[in-house]
Amino acid sequence: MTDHAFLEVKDLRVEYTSDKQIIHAVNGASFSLEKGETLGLVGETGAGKTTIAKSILRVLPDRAASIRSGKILYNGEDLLSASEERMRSIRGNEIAMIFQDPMTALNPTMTVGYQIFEAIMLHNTCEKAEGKARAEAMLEKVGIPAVRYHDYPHQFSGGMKQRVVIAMALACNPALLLSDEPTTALDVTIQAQVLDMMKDLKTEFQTSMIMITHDLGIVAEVCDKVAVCYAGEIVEYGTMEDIFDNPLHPYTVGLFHSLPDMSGKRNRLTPIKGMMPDPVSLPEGCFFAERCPYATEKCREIHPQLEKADGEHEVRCFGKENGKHG
Amino acid sequence: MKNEPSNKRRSQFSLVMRRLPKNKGAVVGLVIIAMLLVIVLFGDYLTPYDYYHQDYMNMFSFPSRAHPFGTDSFGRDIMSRIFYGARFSFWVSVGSVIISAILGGILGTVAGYYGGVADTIIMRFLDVYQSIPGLVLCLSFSAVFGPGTFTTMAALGITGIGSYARILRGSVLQAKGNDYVEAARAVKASDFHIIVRHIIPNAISPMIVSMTMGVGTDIISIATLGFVGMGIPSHLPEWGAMLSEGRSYMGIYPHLVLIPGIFIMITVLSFNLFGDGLRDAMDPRLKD
Amino acid sequence: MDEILRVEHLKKIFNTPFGDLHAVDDVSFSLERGKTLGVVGESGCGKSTLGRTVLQLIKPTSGSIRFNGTEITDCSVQTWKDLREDMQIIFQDPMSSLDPRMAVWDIIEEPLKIQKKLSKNDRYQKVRELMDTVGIAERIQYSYPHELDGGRRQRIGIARALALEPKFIVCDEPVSALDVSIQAQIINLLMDLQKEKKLSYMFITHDLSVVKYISDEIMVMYLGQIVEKAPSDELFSHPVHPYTKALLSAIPIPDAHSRREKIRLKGEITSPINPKPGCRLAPRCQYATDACLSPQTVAEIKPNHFVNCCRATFENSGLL
Amino acid sequence: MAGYIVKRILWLIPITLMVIIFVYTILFFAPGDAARVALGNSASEEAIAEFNAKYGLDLGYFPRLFNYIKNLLHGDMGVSYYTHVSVSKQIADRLPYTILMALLATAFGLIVGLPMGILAATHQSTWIDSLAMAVTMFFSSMPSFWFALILVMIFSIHLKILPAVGYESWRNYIMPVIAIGLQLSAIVARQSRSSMLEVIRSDYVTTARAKGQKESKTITDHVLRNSMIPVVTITGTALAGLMGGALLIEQIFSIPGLGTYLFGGIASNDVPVVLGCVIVIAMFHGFLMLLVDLVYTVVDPRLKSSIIAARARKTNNRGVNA
Repeated sequence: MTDHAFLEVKDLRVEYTSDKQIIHAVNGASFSLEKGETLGLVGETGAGKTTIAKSILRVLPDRAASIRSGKILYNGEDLLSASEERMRSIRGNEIAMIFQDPMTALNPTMTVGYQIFEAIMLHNTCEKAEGKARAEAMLEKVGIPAVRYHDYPHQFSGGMKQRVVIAMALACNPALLLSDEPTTALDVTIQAQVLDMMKDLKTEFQTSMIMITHDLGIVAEVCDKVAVCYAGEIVEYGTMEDIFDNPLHPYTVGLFHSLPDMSGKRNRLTPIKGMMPDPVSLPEGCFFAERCPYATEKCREIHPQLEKADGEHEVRCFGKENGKHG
Repeated sequence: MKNEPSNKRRSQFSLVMRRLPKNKGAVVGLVIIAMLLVIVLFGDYLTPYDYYHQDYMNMFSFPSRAHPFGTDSFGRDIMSRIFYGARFSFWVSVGSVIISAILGGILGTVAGYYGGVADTIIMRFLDVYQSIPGLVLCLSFSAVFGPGTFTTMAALGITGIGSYARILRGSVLQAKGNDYVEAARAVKASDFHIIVRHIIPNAISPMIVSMTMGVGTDIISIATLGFVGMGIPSHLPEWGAMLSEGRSYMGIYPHLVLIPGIFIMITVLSFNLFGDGLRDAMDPRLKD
Repeated sequence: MDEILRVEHLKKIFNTPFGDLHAVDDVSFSLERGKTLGVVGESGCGKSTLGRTVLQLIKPTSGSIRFNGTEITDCSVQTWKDLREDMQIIFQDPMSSLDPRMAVWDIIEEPLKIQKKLSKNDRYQKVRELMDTVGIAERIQYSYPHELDGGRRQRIGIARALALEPKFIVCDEPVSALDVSIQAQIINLLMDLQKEKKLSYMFITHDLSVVKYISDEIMVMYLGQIVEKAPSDELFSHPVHPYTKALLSAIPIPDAHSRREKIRLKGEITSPINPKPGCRLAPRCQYATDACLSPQTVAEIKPNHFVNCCRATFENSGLL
Repeated sequence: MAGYIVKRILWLIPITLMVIIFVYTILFFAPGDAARVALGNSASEEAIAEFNAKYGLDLGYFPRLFNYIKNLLHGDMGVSYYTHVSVSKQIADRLPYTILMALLATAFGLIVGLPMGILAATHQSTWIDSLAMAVTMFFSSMPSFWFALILVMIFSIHLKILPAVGYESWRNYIMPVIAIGLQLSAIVARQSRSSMLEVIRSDYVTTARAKGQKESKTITDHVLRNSMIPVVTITGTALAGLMGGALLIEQIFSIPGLGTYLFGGIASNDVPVVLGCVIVIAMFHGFLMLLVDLVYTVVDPRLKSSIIAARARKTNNRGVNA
């Protein structure tokens, strides 16, 4: 192992301002990723997953969002202090992103081929003909015949569009791929096709990946590491086996209990009570204390830190030292 | 983000009213409209002269203490005439917009809600109607109805139904596609109930905005008619007619043209500003 | 057997500029009182249209729907009005299904106002009660839908559906738009209500894990047709139709050690416009043979287990 | 596509026919005796009867309409009751001025308005945006005929650098074009700003940034084209409106366009003149709306594919953007 991680996010804080209200979207998120790994960033709507990914690429909306503090170290280089020009050479080239909704992620007035071609030409100095040939090759790679280069996005189905988006993201063979719920908008059978393809391509291109999802099933299928996101921070981090076999944080445990069991009998679901705290006014103590069945006075007063449980497994909960669960 | 849930009943109107003051343009617009309304309602008491009083000793006088806006070629006090003209422009434009909006609104709602044959007929009719120049319609209707304030209002109103019908049809179609309409049908609500309780409240915002701005447009139309000597009876002062009269002397007495024009512009501006602010305040995507 | 709903040979064909869209094509099923029928399928399979056609929110092209023994496709307006109260719907998108210009209280009260059976006071009591039942706090009664989160919105939608005390509710993807933890709350609520009020559900969803949990019987739809129908446990333990199998193996299982055989379909859903006779899955099915190109018949391979696939009979007899 | 265009053009025939019937009907029932206006109040009963017989005014509603349409099919729009000049010749003489002015004003509106809108959108919430919005709000509220008078006052009367009236030289068109065009530019600027802001928020623009595209290229390649549909709509509508002649501007600058001719016709109940103008204007309106729809399909390939269902869509679009 080298002295620095491939990607390290340290104490990232992002705020949105809307109508004089400050929305605390990301509150000190930290995690790291080794080369070749896939990290699952799991959490519910509003947990700050997408904001974290957009912060890495620095494509947050200029006016509304601001990165308050933190470091994003990519091969040791802090992306948050890099020049805009340096960022442009990284975006799409070294780090690429796949957005959630393929219906809106493609420019409706440009041929799909050109949109891939554009990505290639931005980061390579090659002849146009070669760029086009490479774009066509990318299309074939994701299972779309190259003859459809000149078709427009609306001529494709949702699954095909997402394939185009993936082709575009992988066009410059990025070292890191940020996938923001890439299959949420797709039907299950299509989702299965796309996930299979992504796994194959990831192996072929040796890409590291951050997979943002709310679906624990997808995490089990594609991820090596998992970071559970809640109210803008990481509450639990570990290998996939750590999280699935030995979840420590009450929120992670609650998530598993909320899922209908596919194999066993029909037991009554045990949902997590209540809702995520309002990101405008976060509580002082643990963000999950309100909904936590084990919460104590301490949990409501002091904000817990992410601490090592065993091996790589980390958890942000006093419960571990209290010995109440886990 | 999320508002602290309120235990008090708040109407949609109050929500708009709470947002509106945050928009500077809308506030400016509203203040001007309020001042205009004062002129419209109490104009007679605000000037010492009658609009028809001719003072041959004081023809073409520039703005002065006695005549703040000066006098015209007959020595009539321009301020009095402007104030009188405001009354005409204001009521006729507001009235015509209401007529357009009601007639156009009914057409648009029927076309959008019922669709099918009704929609086809109404839209084909509008295709025909809107390819006829507004001036032709308006002047012909004026001719049919005969001269007068109310007939001018009606002529302008009938001329303007096309755009309102199209606007409301569009937003009715949008509202109709929502599941809450299905839900209302599932509890056996009548079409009338659905239109009145669900469709109209959700489709009306763009219409209200364009009605507000439509008042401005109609004020310009009235001035255009006045300029060519139509609309209001010629002995009464009207802003467009005043412009037209003043035009011959504008090289020497520019105030004859400047003052009516400025009034037209400020009035139109105020309605546009207010409408623009309303559009933002009524945008359902914005949370307060 | 106490049957609340029986649908026979139901068809809904939409005329589009591109041809006839067979949204629901010859669908037959029945539902017992107090039970839940799950309807599963991917987008475009006609499951939502089926739900709305059963409620007569969309007029069927042909076929029969008997509700509580009464034929409702051609009954008089008055009988229909009486029956309509017994059939309600809960929608997928709690944002689009709640009128953004109405406060929570008004949304729940509306059905009662239209029904005109209760006095103002009784109505007040009833709305209170409904809010209690679905767990909406009194302090949000005058909030507007956009001020609330998805879970609460869906509770309001449920309260509205319950207002007229229906016997049968079509749940059109009621939890798909919700986060898992909220989803579980709503599912529990729906199941409690069913027990308490003896409700029958037609539960439409694309999410197999949810449907397994909530349904007594499951019906799998593909391009307007039922491809397989069986009791819940039977369907999950012995799926027969290739589409059902593919659907089941496509669900990502949240288990670190799950290893399954994967059955993948080729390509994407074909068009339901002017479909050819024969199995509609054939172009995507890895087992497709010439036999699949001729019209298929539904076979009952086990009691209550119906399959619409020419292979099914072979497979079941152990030939495959 | 060609079939679609032919169909749309053929549609113009029934539309124009309906327009004729509609306008004819209103004029028929409008009070006003053409003969009295033409011959004066002192005219004898015989003279009036002769006048009415000459122009077929003594016939009923249907025969007159039928005659008019029959003549029209032979390419004859009739003659004015008063000047006795052929309507089609008058229109042919005047049309070039109207078209010239309309095109120049529209061009001016786009050339000034588009950059202003783009600048405002790309500098959202800065002083540039506020200034542009204030200026455009101001101009869009200004009646163009009043602005024309102000221009005349400044440039013709005081500075004496531009001719106040006339239509021979290009210098005659500077003030009319600015007077009309400035208001249009304000509308174009506001519309393009708001639709660009909508597009800038969309996912595919973020995608373009995430590809490493430069901000300026993102705007030109991804934002502009996608935000142009509403701008095309209002430009087309405005141009169609101007084809009817800008009455007051023509009056102020003494330009012999369609507007003054039409107005004269209405004012004196000169039916052939009014119908002639209305037909020409309705045809232009129809062609321009077709052109707008064709431009849509160039701007947005989605619309081209759905051209079969174009009718419903077209009316939707217009309804929303009107």
